[in-house]
Parts: sequence; C-alpha cells; structure tokens
Amino acid sequence: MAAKSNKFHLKIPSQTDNLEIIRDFVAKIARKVGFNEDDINKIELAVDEACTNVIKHAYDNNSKNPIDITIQIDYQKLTILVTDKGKGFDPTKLKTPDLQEYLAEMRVGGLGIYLMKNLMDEVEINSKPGKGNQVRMVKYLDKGDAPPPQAANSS
Amino acid sequence: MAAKSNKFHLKIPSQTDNLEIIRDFVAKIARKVGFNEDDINKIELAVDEACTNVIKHAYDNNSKNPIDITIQIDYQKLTILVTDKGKGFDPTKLKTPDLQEYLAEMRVGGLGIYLMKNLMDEVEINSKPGKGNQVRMVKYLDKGDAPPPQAANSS
Amino acid sequence: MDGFEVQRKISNDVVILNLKGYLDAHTAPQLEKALQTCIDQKEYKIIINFENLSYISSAGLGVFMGFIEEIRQHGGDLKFSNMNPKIFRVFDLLGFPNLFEIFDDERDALNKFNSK
Amino acid sequence: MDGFEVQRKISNDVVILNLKGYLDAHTAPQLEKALQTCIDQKEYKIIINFENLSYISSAGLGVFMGFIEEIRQHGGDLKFSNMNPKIFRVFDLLGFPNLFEIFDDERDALNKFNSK
Ligand SMILES: Nc1ncnc2c1ncn2[C@@H]1O[C@H](COP(=O)(O)OP(=O)(O)O)[C@@H](O)[C@H]1O
Ligand SMILES: Nc1ncnc2c1ncn2[C@@H]1O[C@H](COP(=O)(O)OP(=O)(O)O)[C@@H](O)[C@H]1O
Repeated sequence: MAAKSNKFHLKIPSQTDNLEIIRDFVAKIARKVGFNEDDINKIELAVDEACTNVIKHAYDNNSKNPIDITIQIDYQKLTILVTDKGKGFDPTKLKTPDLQEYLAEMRVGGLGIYLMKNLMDEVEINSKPGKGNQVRMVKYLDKGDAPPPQAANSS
Repeated sequence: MAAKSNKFHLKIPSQTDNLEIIRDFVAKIARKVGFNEDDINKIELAVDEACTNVIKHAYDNNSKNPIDITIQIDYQKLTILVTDKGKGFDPTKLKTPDLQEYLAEMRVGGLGIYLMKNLMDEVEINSKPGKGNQVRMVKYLDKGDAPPPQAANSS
Repeated sequence: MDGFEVQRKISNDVVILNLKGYLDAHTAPQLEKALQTCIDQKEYKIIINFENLSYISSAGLGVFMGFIEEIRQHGGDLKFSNMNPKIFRVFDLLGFPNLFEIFDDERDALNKFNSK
Repeated sequence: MDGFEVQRKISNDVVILNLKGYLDAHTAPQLEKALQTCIDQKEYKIIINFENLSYISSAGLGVFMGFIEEIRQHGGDLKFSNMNPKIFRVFDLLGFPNLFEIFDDERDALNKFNSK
C-alpha cells in the first residue's frame, strides 16, 4: 500500500499510564501505512522510550505537562517527533551503555536512547537545556521488506 | 477508579480511514477513566458521528485538513470537543429525523446529530457559517452505573 | 485489510449478505456495492446477517435507507438477522424496527421470505 | 486492570516469576516489588518466565539490572526463560545475553539451578 502524505498530532499528559495509549496509537498508524509487524514493534518501542524519557527526565514523573507527538507520513517514510518543554540535557555527553560497567556501578538506565538508535533508521536529538527537548526519528517503509545485505549474499 | 483532571488532544487528517484510529483512541481513554463497556460504545459512536460529519460536510470528503479532537477529563465528567475549520452550518435548521418521511423523500442521512444527542448526556453545536464548527459532548461517569429511573421504580 | 467484509450466500431466491467487522463511513461504500450488485442482478429478496458485525454507525444505516424503497418497489424486502445488542441499540435509537423486520436468526428471516 | 501481572510459583528453593502482559515504565514498579519481596525473604534463586509477556521496554530491563548484583552476591542468580523473539530482540540489542542466562524452557532453567 502506498502511503499518503499525512500528519498526525497527539498531545497527551506526561504520565506513564498513557504509554499504552501512545504505543497503540503509533502502532495503528504504522500498520495502516503498511509497515510489517516487526517494524511496527520497533517503532512502538522507540516511541515508548522517547516518551518515557519525557515523563521521567523532562518533567520528573507524572506531571500534567503534555508530551507532544507528531507523526508525519511522506510516501516511503515515517517521521516521528517527540517534543517536550522540560529541562533538556546535553546529548553529546551520552555514551554507549556498557552493561558490565553498569553492573559495577550499580547504575540503572541509559538504555533508552541507545535502543531508539538501534530500532529506527534515523534518530536526531535536539536539546535546549532549560527549554526542552525534541527527538526526531525516521523509519523507511521499504527497508523492512528487503532482506538484510548478508542474507542477500548468502542465498 | 477516580478520574484525574487530564487533557488529551488529537489532530488527524480528515479521512474516513482514520475513523477507526479515532474510535480506538477515544475508547481507550474512556476505558481508562472507568466507563463501562456500554458507555464506551456510546462515546465511540458519538465521536465517530461528529468526525464523519467533519469529513463529509465540513471538508467535503478526504481532504488533508485536520479534525481536531480534545478530550478533557474532570473527575466525574468526560468532555469531548470535535472542531473543524470547514464551512459550518445552521444547526437551528436541523429537525428530528422522521424515517417514514425520509423514505418518501428517498433522503439518506440526517441521523448523525440525532444519534449524538441520544448517546451523550450533553451535546452542544457551535457553528459559524464559513468559519467552522465545534461539537461539544459530555458524558458523566456515574450516570451509567445508576439504573434508569423506570427500572429503579419497577423493582 | 479494511476491517470490513461482505460474504454473499444464496438460498433459493434469497440472497444472504453476511457482514463482518466494522461498518462506518469508510467501509459503507463496500456494502453499497454489494447491495447494488443484488439490484443489478434483480435479486430483491435480501437478508442481512449481522452476526459477525462488531460496529455500525449511521453511515452504515444510511446504506439500507438508500436501497429499501427500490427493493420494495420490486416486491422484495431487506430483512435483518442476528444483531447483537450493541448493534441493535443503534437501529433501535433511530426507529429502524418500525421500518425493517429484524429476526433473531437467519433461518427465521428465510422462513418468512419462503412463507410468502 | 494495569495490563501487567506477576504470578509467583515455588519449586524447592527456586522462585519462578511468571510475567504477563506488558512491562513498561508504568508497570515496572510492580516487577520491582515482586523482586524486592524475594530479596526480603532471602530467596535468591529466581527464574523469570516471559512466556506470557507481550511487550518490554528498557524500563523493564532496568529492573533486572537493579537487582542482579545483590542476588549474585548472595550466591543466587536471575535466569530467564520462554522469551518470544520480540522480547528476546530487546534483550539482545542491549547485550543482556552476555550477562544473564536465557533458556528456551522454564524446566531447563530449573535444572540448571538444581544441578549446581
Ligand atoms: N526528554 C529529555 N529531557 C531531559 N533529559 C533527557 C531526556 N531524554 C533523555 N534525557 C537524558 O538522557 C539520559 C539518557 O537517557 P536514556 O538513554 O533514555 O536512559 P535512561 O532514561 O534510562 O537514563 C537520561 O538519563 C537523561 O539525563
Ligand atoms: N461539521 C459540520 N460542518 C458543516 N456542516 C455540518 C457539520 N456537521 C453537520 N453538518 C450539517 O448538518 C446536517 C445533519 O448532520 P447529521 O445529523 O450528522 O446527518 P448527515 O451527516 O447524515 O446528513 C448535515 O447534513 C450537514 O449539512
């Protein structure tokens, strides 16, 4: 199915009990656009991670401030923007999580952004300390259907 | 479950293939707030009718103009606003549908607003010809749980 | 794919349309097409079985309103069967039971056609 | 109601936690509580059975990270079983298979505990 150019916009209170509604909403749009179930799962999880960060970090848990989610469909491309007006952060200070090191430090977390980057085709983080944050994620429709390069070679 | 004060906002292209997403979204919020399945069905249908009108009448089918849906939860009350910037109409000219007359006139339609008014506790239509329309619908959380007056009397 | 389907079945001279999924402004044109096909083939005795329909809006009800006159003018009828309470309520709210015969079971609707 | 549930079962000295539904930032505190109960009761041999879990986010994975050190310091372990491919992918992406033993079946995890 060819995706039409289309924009969906959702504003929803920054509370963990809304994560399920957000995931279902995003999944339904992705399914309608024609993504396979595997890609739908990835998109759902990436959006969950971005929204969980807004709830936990931007607004310090269960505030009534809104999470702003925009989904744009342009032909073969799904673009998702997750925007908050929370405290922001410096994304250049993030490092790839090292689980062994985490264990040693008894640290929990730091996995969300790493997951987003692995699940989506493009991830951009645009943070303004004190003003808020925007995560921009893109998934291409045709990539999921093509076999991965290795599989194509070995067959 | 006590409903918290909460606001949800959805902006979605004015196309019939989005009605299912809209219904699911509204149903999920109504379920979370604590409405019973019967009331959830009524709310879903009332919102579908309001949005179908936006798609068909305000924007003349399948435009990319957005339908704007706001859901506000205040303790025992769910308020839904369905807003468009389409052509508007004069709601005082509406009459209660008479199916026999319809048949005679071979007319189809005019059922949507009548349904909304029967399904919800309050319905207000605010139309500005040439500028757009807003339907405001309210459903109270506790009403659904109490038996209707007749049933209470006869038992 | 669209969440709606019409299955067609024939019993003697009666056509039975089995509706599945949800019937709203998006899927109503599919039902319209199925009914137009009946009319084009001069099949005027029609039963709509709602057993597998999970949702209906006024856009769906409008389709029946749009065809009933023509069907009856040709000596036929549109009879409904197997509505769950959720679907029935919508018909009931709009006064459809005064205009259409609604049967608990497809067989009852069929018998009514055959007994004429 | 919340779409998540932890069922607790005991087999000799091994606690088996059966997860059901979705495990995200909203439901992770429920899992945390169930694991804290084990620790409080000095139950350090724990199997997490994922058979009925349909979704997990990093908030869920973080819970295991938060308990594993303490459990191992007491000579216990946290072993995983019955992950469907969707759940396994999340663990795999984050390198969890290097840190935790993952078994196809609950019985295999149980045997591993008992063979020690
Ligand atoms: N929307 C946001 N607002 C403010 N800070 C954020 C936001 N998103 C992420 N961060 C910061 O980036 C860090 C890494 O995020 P992430 O990789 O998701 O891991 P975690 O949330 O588990 O700490 C967070 O700990 C937080 O400091
Ligand atoms: N959002 C809207 N914008 C413009 N006109 C509207 C809108 N909603 C309703 N109307 C007008 O009100 C009439 C009655 O609406 P309704 O009762 O839903 O029946 P139907 O849509 O089947 O005609 C419509 O035919 C249309 O002229």
